[in-house]
Amino acid sequence: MDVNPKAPAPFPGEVIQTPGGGILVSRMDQVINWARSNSLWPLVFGTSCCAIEMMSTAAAKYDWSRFGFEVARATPRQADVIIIAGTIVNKMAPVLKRLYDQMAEPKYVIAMGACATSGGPFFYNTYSVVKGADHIIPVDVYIAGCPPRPEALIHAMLSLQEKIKSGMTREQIKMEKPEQSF
Amino acid sequence: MTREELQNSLPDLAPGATFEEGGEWLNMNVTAESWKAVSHALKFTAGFDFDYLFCLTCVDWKTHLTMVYHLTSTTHRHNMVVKIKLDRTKPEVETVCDTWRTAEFHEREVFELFGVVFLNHPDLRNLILPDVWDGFPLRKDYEDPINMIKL
Amino acid sequence: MGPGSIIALMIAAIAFSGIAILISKLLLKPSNSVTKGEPYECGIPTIGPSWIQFSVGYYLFALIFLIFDVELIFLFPWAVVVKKLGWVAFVEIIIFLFILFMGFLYAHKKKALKWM
Amino acid sequence: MIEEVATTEQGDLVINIGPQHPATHGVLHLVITLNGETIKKVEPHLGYIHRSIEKMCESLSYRQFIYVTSRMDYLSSHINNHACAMLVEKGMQIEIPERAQYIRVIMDELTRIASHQLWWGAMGMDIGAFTPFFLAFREREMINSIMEETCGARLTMNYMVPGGVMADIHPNFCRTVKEFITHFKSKIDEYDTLLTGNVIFQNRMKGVGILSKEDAISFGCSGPVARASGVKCDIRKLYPYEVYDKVNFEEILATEGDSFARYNVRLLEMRESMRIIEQLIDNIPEGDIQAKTKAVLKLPKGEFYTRIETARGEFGIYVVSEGGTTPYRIKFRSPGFSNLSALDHMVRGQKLGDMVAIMGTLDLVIPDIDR
Repeated sequence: MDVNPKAPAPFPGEVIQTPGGGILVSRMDQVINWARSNSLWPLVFGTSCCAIEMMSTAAAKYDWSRFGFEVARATPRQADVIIIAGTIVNKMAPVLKRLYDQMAEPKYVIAMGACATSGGPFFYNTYSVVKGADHIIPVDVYIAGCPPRPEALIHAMLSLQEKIKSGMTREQIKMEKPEQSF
Repeated sequence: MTREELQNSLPDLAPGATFEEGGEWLNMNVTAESWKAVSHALKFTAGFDFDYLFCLTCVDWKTHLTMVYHLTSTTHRHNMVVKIKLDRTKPEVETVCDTWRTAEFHEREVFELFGVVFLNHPDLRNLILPDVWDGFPLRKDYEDPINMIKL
Repeated sequence: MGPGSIIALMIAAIAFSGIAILISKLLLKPSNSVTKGEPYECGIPTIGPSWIQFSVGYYLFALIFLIFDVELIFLFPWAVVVKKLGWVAFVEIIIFLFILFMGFLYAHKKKALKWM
Repeated sequence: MIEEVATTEQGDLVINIGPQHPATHGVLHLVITLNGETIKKVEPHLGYIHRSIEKMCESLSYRQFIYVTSRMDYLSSHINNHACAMLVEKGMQIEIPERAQYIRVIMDELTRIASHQLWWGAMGMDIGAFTPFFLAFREREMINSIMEETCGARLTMNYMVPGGVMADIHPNFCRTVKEFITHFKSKIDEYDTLLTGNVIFQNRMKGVGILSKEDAISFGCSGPVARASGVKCDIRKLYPYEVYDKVNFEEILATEGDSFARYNVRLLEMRESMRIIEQLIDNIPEGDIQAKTKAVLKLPKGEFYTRIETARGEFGIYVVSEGGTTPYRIKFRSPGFSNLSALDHMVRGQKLGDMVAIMGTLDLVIPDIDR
């Protein structure tokens, strides 16, 4: 998708122009984003059933190392992307927030499965489930499914890579325009 | 031992026990005070040997709480259910975790979800719920407007 | 293989790491928060002091490793010139290793290597 | 008789093997008091994946709550659903057709093999060998594709319904299962040569985390953890359900009760499951696959308890029903909860590195513990 699309005339919202800057800076940014998007190291973070599908994606048949996701790091210090694979519960929320804060700066989040997106099958009549992981940390890509198939997870990773290359992830927008961070 | 033999030989073990009809296994109602001696006897007397407590839970009947213990014997292969009626305002029962070690965790879970206090339990703290939690979630009158979205 | 090449090697080594750090300093957009600075322990704040007296077993292992590591370093220069010096160097090194092996036996008898 | 609750003296280090840790296979938080390398006390803090399933099930009908159980112990999801379906059938005296019984038992045994495979891969990774993970998942993907053909899902198959199974098996189900069995027979010997025969692996596992028979019974352990200590507790043998009484297979028992015994019990159980499938796959009877059931299922007033042998142990469901469409109170007796309570007893005095091996052989699935 092209980076700075011209907004159509009657555009309701406000278009955030990603600051292109001079040739050198934008060229440099694109090279950096390209390099970052092709070596995203996921954090080993599986809470429930989606973690098994994540492991199937890591295994030989659906092999996510074809896209640079090879190395699943155990510590947030060396991880780039958190794949929230499973339900986030009230007791787990501060832990997830702390892990997200302790990650090195270009960090992205994929909310895998219905539980991470909106509480999923545990939405009604549960006193302990956080209804969606974006209540806690900003999420870049959501995946539907309970659990989503490995192909869906790989598709989500590819769309995350697209988002990074075009500089549209939440963290990148927050970096460029700190006062407008949401 | 079959269910009838159990029913006949149990009263001398647990004097105040009454029996319920129906259900798959023999149901025995015991008073909370006598439960300590009965549980000890159930495990260590020769003919019974109920050494495997496989399910310990609590049921909230809106007027009172009932503790339910499912026992079986790995040697004689007979099963039994023991029930104890507790009043709702101050539910207290003696712990059995020195006879069956599995009760330590199960009793902590029932303590935090139902509010039943287990006397001289070695480490009665919240196991599953966060340490600070008001109300007992699995009781019928538990209301949590913030988290619970009623269907 | 004069002194010039050694200096060049030193400069290249320093330059290699220096440039890498310099680049990251330039491109870095500093963003550290309080929780980022705290130690990572599986997502939970650490319990109790982590600056405690470690048991002596760890130090003993470290010391014994150090001794035999240094012994190995002595072998490198020896290996370079052993061809020129012939048998004298060989006998000398055997004595050197024998003495250190006695040290190793002493440590073993004193159960320094036994993990408590 | 209870070990005194070890206190933390001055020289002890308290560390968190916390919710996010590769060795805990999920979000189990262990607070470990260490004296140097030896462990003094392990205190599990649970609840990081407590989704209040028992409260939720009180408002789900008897057809809906089945599929929540496959989100609890997701590695034996078929077997959990099977327990729920059996509960409703026993409660309402529904007689299920012979063909459905055969299909259910085959699916259970396939799920048991898949669960043990994943455990074997994770076990290898815990000890430090990375290859078993990929080997195990290669075979597991074959089972997943078999399941997908018939049930349409890979992990949480919502295939069991009260009264039988949802759909008939895929035409080439029998062929693919037989192919899988012949393929896996040679591969499981490869598993043995890769890990079981490895001297380093044996030294890491032998004599580590000993659980005596009395302790296994007292802690309420079930499944491979208890059978490795010599406790006869296989529900398929003690209280046979479906067609398990028509199939001859052995209950794998060991006596040492250490990690290596638990490891071997699971590997031999995989072979037993293959034997069961072989005896059943060729003579699945014809007939319909689901008994007629009313649209709205109402269990009669009273209490019901079903127990089933999952890959981790005895999974029991205790339902108190007031005769309504939803259970008045439901309690899931999860095998992992009791197996975990034995961890503290087994690990005292062991080294920290051994604890990872012991936890690996306990085969914990954390949502099964927290419910």
